[in-house]
Amino acid sequence: MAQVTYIEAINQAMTEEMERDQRVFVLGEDVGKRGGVFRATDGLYDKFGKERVIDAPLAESAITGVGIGAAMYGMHPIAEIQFADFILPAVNQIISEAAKMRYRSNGDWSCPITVRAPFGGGIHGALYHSQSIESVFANQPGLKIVIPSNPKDAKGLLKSAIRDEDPVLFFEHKKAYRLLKEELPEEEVLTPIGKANQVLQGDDITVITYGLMVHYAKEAAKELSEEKGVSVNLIDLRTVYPLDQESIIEAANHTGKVLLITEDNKEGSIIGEVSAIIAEHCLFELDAPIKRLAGPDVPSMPYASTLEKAFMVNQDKIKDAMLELALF
Amino acid sequence: MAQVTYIEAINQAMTEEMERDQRVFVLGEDVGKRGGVFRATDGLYDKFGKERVIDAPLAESAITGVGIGAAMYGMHPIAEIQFADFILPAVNQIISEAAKMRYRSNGDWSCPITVRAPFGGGIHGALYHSQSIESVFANQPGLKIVIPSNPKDAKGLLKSAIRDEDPVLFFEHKKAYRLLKEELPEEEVLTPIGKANQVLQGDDITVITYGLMVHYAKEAAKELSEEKGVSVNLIDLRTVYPLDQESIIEAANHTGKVLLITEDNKEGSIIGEVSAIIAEHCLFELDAPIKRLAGPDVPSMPYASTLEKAFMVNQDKIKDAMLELALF
Amino acid sequence: MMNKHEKLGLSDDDVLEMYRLILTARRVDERMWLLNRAGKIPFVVSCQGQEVQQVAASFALNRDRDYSAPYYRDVGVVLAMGMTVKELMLQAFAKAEDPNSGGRQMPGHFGHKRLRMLSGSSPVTTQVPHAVGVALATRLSNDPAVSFVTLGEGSSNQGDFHEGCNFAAVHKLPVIVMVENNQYAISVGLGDQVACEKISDRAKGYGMYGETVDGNDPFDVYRAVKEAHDRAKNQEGPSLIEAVSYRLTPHSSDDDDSSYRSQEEVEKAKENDGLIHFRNYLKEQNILTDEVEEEIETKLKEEIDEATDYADQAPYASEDTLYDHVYQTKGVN
Amino acid sequence: MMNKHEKLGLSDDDVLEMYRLILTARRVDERMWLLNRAGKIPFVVSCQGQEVQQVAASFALNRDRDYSAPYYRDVGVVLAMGMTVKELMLQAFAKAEDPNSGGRQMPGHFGHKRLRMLSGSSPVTTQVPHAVGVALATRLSNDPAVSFVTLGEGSSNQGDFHEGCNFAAVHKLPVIVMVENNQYAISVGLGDQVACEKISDRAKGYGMYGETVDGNDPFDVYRAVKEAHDRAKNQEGPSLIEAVSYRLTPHSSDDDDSSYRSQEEVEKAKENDGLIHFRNYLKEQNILTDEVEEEIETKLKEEIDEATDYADQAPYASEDTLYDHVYQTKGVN
Ligand SMILES: Cc1ncc(C[n+]2csc(CCOP(=O)(O)OP(=O)(O)O)c2C)c(N)n1
Ligand SMILES: Cc1ncc(C[n+]2csc(CCOP(=O)(O)OP(=O)(O)O)c2C)c(N)n1
Ligand SMILES: [Mg+2]
Ligand SMILES: [Mg+2]
Repeated sequence: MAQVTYIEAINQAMTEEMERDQRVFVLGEDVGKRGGVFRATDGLYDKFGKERVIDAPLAESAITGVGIGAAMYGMHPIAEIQFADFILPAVNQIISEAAKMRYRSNGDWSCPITVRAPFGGGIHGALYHSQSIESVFANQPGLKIVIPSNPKDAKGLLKSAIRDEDPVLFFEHKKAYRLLKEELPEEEVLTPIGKANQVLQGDDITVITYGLMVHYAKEAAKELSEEKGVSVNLIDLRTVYPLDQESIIEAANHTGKVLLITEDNKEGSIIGEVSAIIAEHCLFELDAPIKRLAGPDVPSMPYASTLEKAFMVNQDKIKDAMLELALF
Repeated sequence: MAQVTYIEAINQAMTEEMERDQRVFVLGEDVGKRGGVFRATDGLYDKFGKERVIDAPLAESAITGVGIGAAMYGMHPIAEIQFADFILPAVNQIISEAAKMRYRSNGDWSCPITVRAPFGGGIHGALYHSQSIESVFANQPGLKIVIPSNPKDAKGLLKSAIRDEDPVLFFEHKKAYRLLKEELPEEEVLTPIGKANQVLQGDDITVITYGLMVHYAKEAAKELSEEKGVSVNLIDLRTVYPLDQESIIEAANHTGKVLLITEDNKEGSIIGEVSAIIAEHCLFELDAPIKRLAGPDVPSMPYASTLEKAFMVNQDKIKDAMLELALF
Repeated sequence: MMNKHEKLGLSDDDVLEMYRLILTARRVDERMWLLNRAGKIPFVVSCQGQEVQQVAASFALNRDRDYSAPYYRDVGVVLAMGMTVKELMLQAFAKAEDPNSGGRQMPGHFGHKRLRMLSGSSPVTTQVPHAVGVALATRLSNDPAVSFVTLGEGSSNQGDFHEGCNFAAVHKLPVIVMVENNQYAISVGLGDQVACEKISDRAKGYGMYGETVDGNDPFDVYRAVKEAHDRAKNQEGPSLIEAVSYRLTPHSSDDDDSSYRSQEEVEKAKENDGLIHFRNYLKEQNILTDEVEEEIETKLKEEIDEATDYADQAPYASEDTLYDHVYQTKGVN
Repeated sequence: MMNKHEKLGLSDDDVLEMYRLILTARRVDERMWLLNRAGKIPFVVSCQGQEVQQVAASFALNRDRDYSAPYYRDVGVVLAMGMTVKELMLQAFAKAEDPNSGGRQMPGHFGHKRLRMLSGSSPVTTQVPHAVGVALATRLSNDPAVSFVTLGEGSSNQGDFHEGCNFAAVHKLPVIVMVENNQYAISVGLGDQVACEKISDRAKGYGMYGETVDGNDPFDVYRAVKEAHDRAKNQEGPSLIEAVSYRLTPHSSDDDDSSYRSQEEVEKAKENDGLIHFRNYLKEQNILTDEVEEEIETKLKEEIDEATDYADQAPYASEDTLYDHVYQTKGVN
């Protein structure tokens, strides 16, 4: 069986859902003939035609807002935002409209839209093509925020997001697009939204993270296990809003030592909430302070490779932090 | 000496700074002849003329973006957003532009703008005139977010914000506008940004909050002290981004029991980060789980008074939570 | 006076029904102010001065099929699309039974799925892209419905107006955008909001049809929207219709308009009140006889009284519904 | 051939200098592609096909006083406003000494305070309100400077374009908005971006002056921007100038344009390359003799070689500058 990259998995998810359900269509910048600047929608234009794979004018608030209107009608649109950084002009449509539609209409209307956007750093994207933007939205009940860490989840979660009757922000790590590949099962992959995933079982320390950092954490954990015999309990959040509190609490209790990782700036990131959940529910099980490893609190990742490297959380930094916690 | 309300204090701050510095001007919706829908800019139009008190077209991204441009030129604009809920169309200008200006230009350009907006609930404002919106911005290095809890700080912090050489979001609690009054000192009030304030000294529990909740917490603490002899250490964050870590850590260590309060939805709110800071630095000083009292995780405050009441954190709910923690 | 309605294809019954709805909007609105001043309801945002354009435009639609995305002043639109006086009172009183939001939203935040009326929010102009999205969806679904959206002239300065209109025009979608120009955005007069001569001048920049009509003239509004509706059905793309009238009340019950406009200006505008002109026309045409008028007013008063009592008595949503409808299922998935 | 520049008030020296800058932009850009293909710099976003309009427009400004907010293709603008080839190379190589951002931003993200050139970001069109804000500030400060801002035609569909232009028009501010219409937004051709005939048709909807000019014609661009500059200085408000040309390269070094446009189309556009026409004109006018041309090209090559070497050798910002310039002072206050 062939290896499927993270981006191919995303492409497959869209293709399958568009084949399955006429209500699914794609709109965004350059998603048509060009197949997306990353080529996530490659082939969809030829397969489904320009009516269902729509090159929108360069206007994110309209891309999202038009998608919301179509979703209210009963469609299941997939809106592609070219880079997650450029979702910001659409924040009003996402937070004021999509997230609140069901609630404000007392359940009369709903908004089953999926907004996809590549996020994350380490690809020489500089300040505006590297950001982790999830925390801007991670305080908005009504929204779900999903971030897959591997091809299988990318496919299974995107299919679930498209079918979901509520709005889902789906952030794809652009460095993972071609870096990560794996074989996918023959049968249909559908991964539940709202559930974290235990990537590694272990007893010494619990590491909770999401996105590309899961990959680095897994690699670091393998090395540490071999080199130092440290046993890592690795949790991939997968849905970063609303959080899977049960899995977080269980994992924290299991080891009593917790390392939280994000490539986002530290203050105000997703992992602050994860820490708060643990501090609320597991205090007496903890054997060490809840440690956080994150990007520095500077506006975003600079372009120059020296600075990008200094900014980005990587496998080595993770390994060091893991060891430090294990030795605590 | 006369009692000054929270909103009068804000009006005084703007008046004094506009008198002091020609570079200061105001722009926003209905800030001119009407003096603002809450009347925060009352009298400024008559005093400083329409050139410096500008009724802008109904377009928040322009109000902010034009302010940013003027700030780059060297002015110190005050942009008023009519309700904090309506800042969302301006998120791109605030996060992509204002927050990153200094960093992206390597210190060449700066952006000394103040964006004022009334936030908060309990005033029959329904979903879109009640929100706490600070957490949308509380992950953006380069920005400062200030939320005063009383007239004196409202004045002193707003004056500091206007003078600040970096962009400041200044959220004013609209229920506090006329609810809170106090005498202000004769001399100039300037309150430092970035520093929390110890409102009450106490030894049993530490309560950390901001905005209108400080008022309720203070009242609740008084009652509890009288009724049950509970001694509350009350911290007003005042600047919610970036947080004053030192004061938070010191206060948490002092009592070992911490209650965090926000009227925002719980998950992803400011107090999650506060909790994470404590869990990172004070673990072994803690005698109880870090408790959080917040709004429910539903999109925003409904209009019907039954539902609004059920949503809103109030003095009674705070008192109960304090007592529970004290008894832990 | 010349008969103006027949040549537009409107029967005597049609125009009488239009008038009845216009009057209903006005009387409901007047009642809401009374209720507000009596402390019975906390808030009113008014349609007064805009009812004629609202009802006339709605009559040019296919009210059994088309979608609407009204804005907060559109009492005339929502009545014409099928909302009842009782439902309007339920939303004014914020009661559980209110079909718009179950009392969750402020009055004037309309939405009614059975009537194909999109749920609206407070941030202005977000509904424009939504209406465009509905039109896109109708095309993808081979549904002949047309999408109708309204907004104030002040709101036409928001980015969403620009982006929504442009999207609709590029894709030649069946959308009618009606700007209700009442010459104020709260306290800001037209001249401080825009420098263009007409809001409809913006249409050219999108390559869509644009036209300005007198919002106080039901026939002109009806004609313009009817033509826009025909264009929409014939795949000729969207239209921008500007209906000019005047806001006869303060912005809302929280506003005091004396700080920014003179009483004379308001009084003068009242002379142009389309409702009065329409009434005069119908009287001259002998369609609205004194008897008919009395009957309408009497019935209306009864209906409003009943609706008010009903809404006043109706229960609020109970506390334990606070967590309902955040997601489709409680908890996530 | 008729002398076209004198009647515009441009001397022979002026036009020769314009040509030199246009050529500089082209040659710098060509070098960047070479460096990119050689793996020396990770990214290029190109000015090719737009240099004529960029330099001609800039020459119509007061380059010692006015403010500019260029967009990422504006190598011609930034050169005309005073940025050096060396500085351009420093930003391409992302070195510490780069005055635009010290290597923090991608190439093409210009900004230079001494040159009154506003710092730009990647999200398109945000610079339009900034330029309007600068114009507002100049008025408040009795500064006679004019504010000049550019953007692509695709970017003119963003809300910030609408909101910014409207604000400028309402307040009659001294702003010149130049849309560089190169007929593509990455892969999306003009017809899928807009349905209007001309982008300048949007001006009417703001009540501002609008005009479309041939971006390959330096004289027409110069005249239009000069007139806009006069209007700005005379308190006659903002202008929207659309300069039409063609993007001769792929969108950027990451793009492959063969998937969405034909090689023939590109070749045909190259025949209209304004640089060639301008060169021919100057040759016919005997302003650009073969000697002069050779001298220019030789000097240019030297300058670019030197700048490239310098930038290549220059150090990157050191890691410990990562935390610099988040706020004015480290820590908050
Ligand atoms: C995005 C946003 N900003 C501000 C407001 C506050 N606000 C409510 S109505 C209004 C004026 C609207 O004027 P216009 O569009 O002309 O409509 P009108 O009320 O005159 O019918 C304003 C500023 C809002 N609701 N949404
Ligand atoms: C808000 C935003 N959305 C998307 C992008 C990605 N993007 C960069 S350039 C571009 C096309 C711009 O087209 P146009 O405005 O015509 O300028 P051109 O590149 O043709 O000069 C896009 C979509 C962006 N930079 N900003
Ligand atoms: Mg209006
Ligand atoms: Mg272009």
